[in-house]
Amino acid sequence: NDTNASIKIGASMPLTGNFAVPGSKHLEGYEMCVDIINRHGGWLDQEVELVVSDNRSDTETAIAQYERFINVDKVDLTFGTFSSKLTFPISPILAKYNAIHPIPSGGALRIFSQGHKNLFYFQASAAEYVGTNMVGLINDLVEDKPTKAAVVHADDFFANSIATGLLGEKVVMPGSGELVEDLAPGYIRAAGIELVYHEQWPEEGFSDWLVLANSIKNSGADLVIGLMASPEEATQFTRALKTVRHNPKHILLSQGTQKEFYEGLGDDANGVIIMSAYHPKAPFKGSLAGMQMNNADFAAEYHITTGNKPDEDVAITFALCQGIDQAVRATGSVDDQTIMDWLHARTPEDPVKTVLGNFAWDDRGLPLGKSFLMVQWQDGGNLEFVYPTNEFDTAEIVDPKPQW
Amino acid sequence: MDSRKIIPIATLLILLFFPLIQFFPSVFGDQNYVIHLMLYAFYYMVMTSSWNIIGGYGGFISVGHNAFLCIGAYIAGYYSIMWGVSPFYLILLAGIGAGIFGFFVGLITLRVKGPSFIISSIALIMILRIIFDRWELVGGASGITLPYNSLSVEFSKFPHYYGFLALAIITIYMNWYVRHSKFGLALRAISHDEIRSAVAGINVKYIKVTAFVLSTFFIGCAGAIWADYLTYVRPNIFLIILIAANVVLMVILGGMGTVTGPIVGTIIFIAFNELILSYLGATELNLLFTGLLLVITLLYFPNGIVGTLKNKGKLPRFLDWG
Amino acid sequence: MFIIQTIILGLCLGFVYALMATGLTLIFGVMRIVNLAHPIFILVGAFAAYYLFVIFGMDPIFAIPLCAATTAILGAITYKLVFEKDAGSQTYSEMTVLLTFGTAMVLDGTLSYLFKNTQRITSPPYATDAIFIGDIFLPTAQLYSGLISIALIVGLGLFLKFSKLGIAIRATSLSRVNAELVGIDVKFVCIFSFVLGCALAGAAGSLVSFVFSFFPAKHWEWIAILMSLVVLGGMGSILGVVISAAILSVMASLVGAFIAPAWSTMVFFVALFVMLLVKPHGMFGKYLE
Amino acid sequence: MISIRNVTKRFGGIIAVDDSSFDVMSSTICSLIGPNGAGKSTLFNCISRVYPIDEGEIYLGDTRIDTMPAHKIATLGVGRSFQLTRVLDELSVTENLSLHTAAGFNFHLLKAGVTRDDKARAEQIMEFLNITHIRDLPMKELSYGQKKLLDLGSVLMSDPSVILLDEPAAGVNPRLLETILDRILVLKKQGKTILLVEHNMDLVMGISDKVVVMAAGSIIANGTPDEVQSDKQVLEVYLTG
Amino acid sequence: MSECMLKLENIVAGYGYGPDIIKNINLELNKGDIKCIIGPNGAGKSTVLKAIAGIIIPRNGTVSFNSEKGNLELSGMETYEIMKTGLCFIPQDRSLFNTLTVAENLAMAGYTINDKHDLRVRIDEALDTFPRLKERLTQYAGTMSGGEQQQLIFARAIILKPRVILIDEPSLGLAPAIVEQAFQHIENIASKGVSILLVEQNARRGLSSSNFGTVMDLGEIVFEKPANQVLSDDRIQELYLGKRKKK
Ligand SMILES: Nc1ncnc2c1ncn2[C@@H]1O[C@H](COP(=O)(O)OP(=O)(O)OP(=O)(O)O)[C@@H](O)[C@H]1O
Ligand SMILES: Nc1ncnc2c1ncn2[C@@H]1O[C@H](COP(=O)(O)OP(=O)(O)OP(=O)(O)O)[C@@H](O)[C@H]1O
Ligand SMILES: [Mg+2]
Ligand SMILES: [Mg+2]
Repeated sequence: NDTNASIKIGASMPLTGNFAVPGSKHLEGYEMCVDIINRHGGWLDQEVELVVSDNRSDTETAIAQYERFINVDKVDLTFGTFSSKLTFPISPILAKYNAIHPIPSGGALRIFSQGHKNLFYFQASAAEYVGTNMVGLINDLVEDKPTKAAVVHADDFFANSIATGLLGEKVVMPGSGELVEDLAPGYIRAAGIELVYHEQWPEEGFSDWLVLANSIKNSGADLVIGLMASPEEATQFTRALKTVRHNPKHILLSQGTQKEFYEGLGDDANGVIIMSAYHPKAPFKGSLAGMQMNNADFAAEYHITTGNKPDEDVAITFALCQGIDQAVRATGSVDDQTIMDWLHARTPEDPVKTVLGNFAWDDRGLPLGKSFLMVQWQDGGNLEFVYPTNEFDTAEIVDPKPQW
Repeated sequence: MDSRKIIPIATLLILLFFPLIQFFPSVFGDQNYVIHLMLYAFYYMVMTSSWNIIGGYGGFISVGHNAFLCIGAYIAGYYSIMWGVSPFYLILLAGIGAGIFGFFVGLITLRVKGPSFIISSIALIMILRIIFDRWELVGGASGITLPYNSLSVEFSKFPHYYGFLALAIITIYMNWYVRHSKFGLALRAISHDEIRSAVAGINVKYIKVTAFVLSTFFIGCAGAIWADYLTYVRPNIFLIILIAANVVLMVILGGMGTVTGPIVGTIIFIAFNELILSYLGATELNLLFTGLLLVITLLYFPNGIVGTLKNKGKLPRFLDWG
Repeated sequence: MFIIQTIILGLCLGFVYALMATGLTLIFGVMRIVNLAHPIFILVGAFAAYYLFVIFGMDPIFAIPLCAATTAILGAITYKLVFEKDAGSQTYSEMTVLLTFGTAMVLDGTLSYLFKNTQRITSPPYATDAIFIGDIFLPTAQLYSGLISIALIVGLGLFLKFSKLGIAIRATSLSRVNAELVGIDVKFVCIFSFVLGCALAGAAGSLVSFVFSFFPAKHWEWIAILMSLVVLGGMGSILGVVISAAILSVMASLVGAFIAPAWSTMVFFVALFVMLLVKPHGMFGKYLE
Repeated sequence: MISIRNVTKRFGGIIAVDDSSFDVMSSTICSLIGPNGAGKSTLFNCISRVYPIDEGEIYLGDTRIDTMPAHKIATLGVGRSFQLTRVLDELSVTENLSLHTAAGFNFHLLKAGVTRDDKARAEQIMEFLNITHIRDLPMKELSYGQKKLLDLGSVLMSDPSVILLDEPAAGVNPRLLETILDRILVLKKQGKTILLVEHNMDLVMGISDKVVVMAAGSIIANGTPDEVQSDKQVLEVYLTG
Repeated sequence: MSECMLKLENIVAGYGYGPDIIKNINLELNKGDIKCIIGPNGAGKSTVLKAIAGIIIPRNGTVSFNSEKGNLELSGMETYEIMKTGLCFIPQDRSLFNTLTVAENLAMAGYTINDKHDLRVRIDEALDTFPRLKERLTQYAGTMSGGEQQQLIFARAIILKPRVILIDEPSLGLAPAIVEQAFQHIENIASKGVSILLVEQNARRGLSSSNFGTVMDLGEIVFEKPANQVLSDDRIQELYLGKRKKK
């Protein structure tokens, strides 16, 4: 490479279509990170250029765009995209070209069971294992334990995977039926909670929220777990629960940390518990472009540029970019193989340090020893940490959720 | 020999040997993306040409033809995993499966014409979408994953390239054949007045359904190869309106009811898309421009490029295949 | 109890669907335009309602006239640019499907570009409220929007039936040439009814803004459902659309509650296919040889 | 040749054809006349199965045809023209004609296209009807009379053994009409059976072997032209006001 | 002596971008006149009427119409405007509102009449003229027999009471008795001072009700004479009327 040229990173993001909201935020994280890198001299004395394409939340387009990055734009590195749905199909392509595939969002176990060596997941753990935290919170913090659970979720790759874990189903490769993992008996049953209602809604075009909420009400569940693909679904779902006046002891959601959620619900959001990869107050330490970039620094920086608090969708990609930045600096190279080797060499003792905490990976590319954070909306739009309690300071949980 | 024969034959020869440049990366560089684009174009040519049979000649504008693409892909995907063979061996099976499905769909939807038919074709995609999303046997919403072929990266697209090329040639020939046969004449008659055609002795239902099956057969075949190319079969790859919309747009752009129209339309459309992509990047504006292209073509070239040039008598000879 | 509740929920939604589809069937009836861009006009209305709500705190229900005006103006421009040229040509119906498809893409692209694909929903106080009658509840958002929808549809029906312009609209829908021969200004009637249809879309949009969450690409999800309603009711028949919307929404709710939510939209499409089998021209479709 | 037996056809409350029976002998010209709305065209539509009939039977020779689909009947050699011309708008005049060739009755996928014989035949017919100059025009660009002529041409093209003509003279120039008349007589000589609906009395009375008079769906008279013309009832309902 | 109601000067017209179908048509229609245009199929007769009614726009030439509000230049006006000036066009292809009932069709015919009572009276008058329509008030126009439809169309001219009527083949598909009635009615209307321009293939019948006959061929007017002269002219007989069949 001649020295004047820039280092190119390819990222195909869902900026329109179904995943536009989180997709655009993911892009924000990448852009912010690359900006900071360039402000501080770029990589290897070259400017870093982020080549972005909108894949319209469409698989076929996403595949074509990564092909294009590698073959036409000749990018040096590739960044992953949003959602398991898009990540899964592009993973074999990147594997085939032996290009690094850091994954911001796409935690379905099946992605990591294909035997690819170029994957690095930048969130807590595979979706199937998320249920531990959810049920753990109930077990550890809640006084008056719920006995009947309703699990409802989007027919979405990621949400399905979480549900698989909660309900204790088998994870298999479709078509071949090859068993990836058997998750029986499932976290809910293991905790002695009865499953009274389980339902899926379609990935696109669902609008009968009231009917769904009414069915949950009808089932008498006092623990409602809702796993959704987007914050909007979380908003709709919670609004519907309120409309039908169903008052469970707790509502646990997989989406809803974003400000849109609060906007859509106002104080009705109070008491809703949400799993999140990120929280602005988590005291994680990290670096970027050779300088300190702790979570607090990131939050401050983000506040300066946008006037808002960062949410998880921005933080995840920012963290990912941080990780790669550290690898590039450590190896002095943008060669895929060199960077992958370096990342694989990380251990919990010598991790990559990001705004999402420390990362080291197993063979499959799943992070070692990380768990999701559980946060709760509390009075007046504050998103407070409540679980896990062993890592850093947490706020008191509101238990049970206030009545509507 | 006149240009009408020379140019297509020359083009065909070039296309046959083109991928071989991959053997000389030092001279030509890595042209994987160009090969990708070309096979992508062949893939769409298969769809546009077969769509043209029922849409262009028969006047049944289906914006749900990707349903058959999906069926073909699923058949190939499912059985290739079950039996452990490459989807390439299953092309015919996929085509036949799609054709049989097309037969039953055709029996129902071809009863109506015009807008009702168009809408029923959209509904078809929606129904399949819901069914496949819930069908655990074939992986539900997550779909089926196929293994990558074992060729090295430079040559890994060769099977798909030649597969689609062959399929495209066959469909284009089929298109030409229908255009010049009495079958095609009957089909065009039906598109105008079914009763009048029946009284002329045309078995209206038979012709309609046969044409429909014919067009779904080839699309099913294409689905099999495409499944292998993507290594991934999932409802929301195949069952989105935009694919069918692209097909329809390509045919209209080129000229409905002509033999070369679908080919010309496909090439122009894909080139146009690449152009936007390289100048504007892939953004929301992409959608806007595609829409604009569609509207402008319809308003100013309602007969498509080939059709309009032909009406004006300015169509180059090598494109004038009827 | 549960069944009754489910039926009520379905009905409320049904009338909103009915209003969403009314403009569509009107435009088809008069101009033979299958307006695939109709759902995106609804979205434009919803966006207008959203910003009026967020910026001026205007209640979406009171914003209806403004939203309707917005889409009406947009509709007029679209009509002038896109549809006027070929009105009355032979294959007009088929052509317009594609034209409106293109228009929908253009508008979708523009909306996505302007507003990004963030989902939005307006939250007036009644959005998450409900009126309880014993165990049965009527969700206020759905209730209000359902009632307003009915009122608007009835108003439209009366207008078409009794006003002179309404009659002219109906006549034009039957034959352009003849309408012209009896002295109707067909061009004006066409523009007027297109704009009227778009205004209805805008009105529906402001109701939708607090019933569903929306984003620019949302309209693709509506197209198929609304179109099925139009075909089922018999293309061009307003009464047909209302009845089929009501029945099918109730059935969809029941399916959602007793079978699975994932299957509920299937009701619309399966009903469409069944209708094609038994009565290809819809419930109230007139068909003459 | 054609035998209509107790045919009834209703449209909602209207009885368009009411329990009508009559026969047409082969190689004759039979005319069907009657006031507007008598049910003549409807009867045609029943024979060619544009509409299914409600009651009764229709035979072609010994074959019962009212249960067959329209295209089958056409294949058996029944050709017809339409009163309000139905033509295939976008197809050219030549294409419209070739569609009707006898070979065209087998639209097999693998059969070749339009043959040279077909073309020659089409050419002849266009010459006869004086429409060669518009050979390549799409149908929608023809004048009313030209469409009407082409409709007749299509019937001739398929060379049917039974010909149903619905008002062939309407809108046709009188001079051309004479040539058409001669042609119809030639067809009769060739052994074709012709059933004619026509309001032009000169024409009807001039060439028919038999005249059937319909009114309000029923047959009110049936006989030779002279018999019918002197029938009082016919005079009343049809010929004068 | 009598005033000129409609005057065509050098009218040239054609369809789309196609060739000129009618060339240099000059025609005058006086008050109370019935003028009958005859000619072979495809001569351009209907095209002349369409050009007057504004269905196609003349490429050249002027059409002036003596309306109630004085002399009007019609070429360039929209059809619906022309129809409001007191000119009525009845086309050849029987275009009716097929899916409206007979009653609704009649009401539509009087669309430009604003006085409800007046409209009622006129519709009744039309129904008396065509009693068949009275029986079928609730039937859809599209399902009526060819002749019935023709009557319905004809009723329109009665309702509108225009100053000039353009009729394309009024006798098309009518039973002999009705043909007689139709022409009688045309004569009646004309006797009240309405001018009628008529295209007719049933040339003998058409001419015998008219005072002028115009022969068109290949898009041009071949000649124009009082009707009885046209009828008795041997050359025209041979070229355009055919020899009369003996009963
Ligand atoms: N599709 C239909 N639906 C309802 N009624 C119909 C239909 N077709 C015909 N009719 C009615 O049936 C009767 C017979 O009509 P038909 O067309 O057979 O008359 P006809 O004898 O051919 O008259 P004409 O000489 O005027 O053509 C008429 O009263 C007509 O209104
Ligand atoms: N819509 C059209 N587009 C193009 N050409 C047309 C169109 N309508 C008619 N023509 C052409 O114009 C010529 C004259 O047509 P016109 O209808 O005026 O004939 P006409 O004298 O009324 O004949 P007829 O007695 O058969 O009704 C014909 O040769 C025809 O081909
Ligand atoms: Mg008739
Ligand atoms: Mg004419």
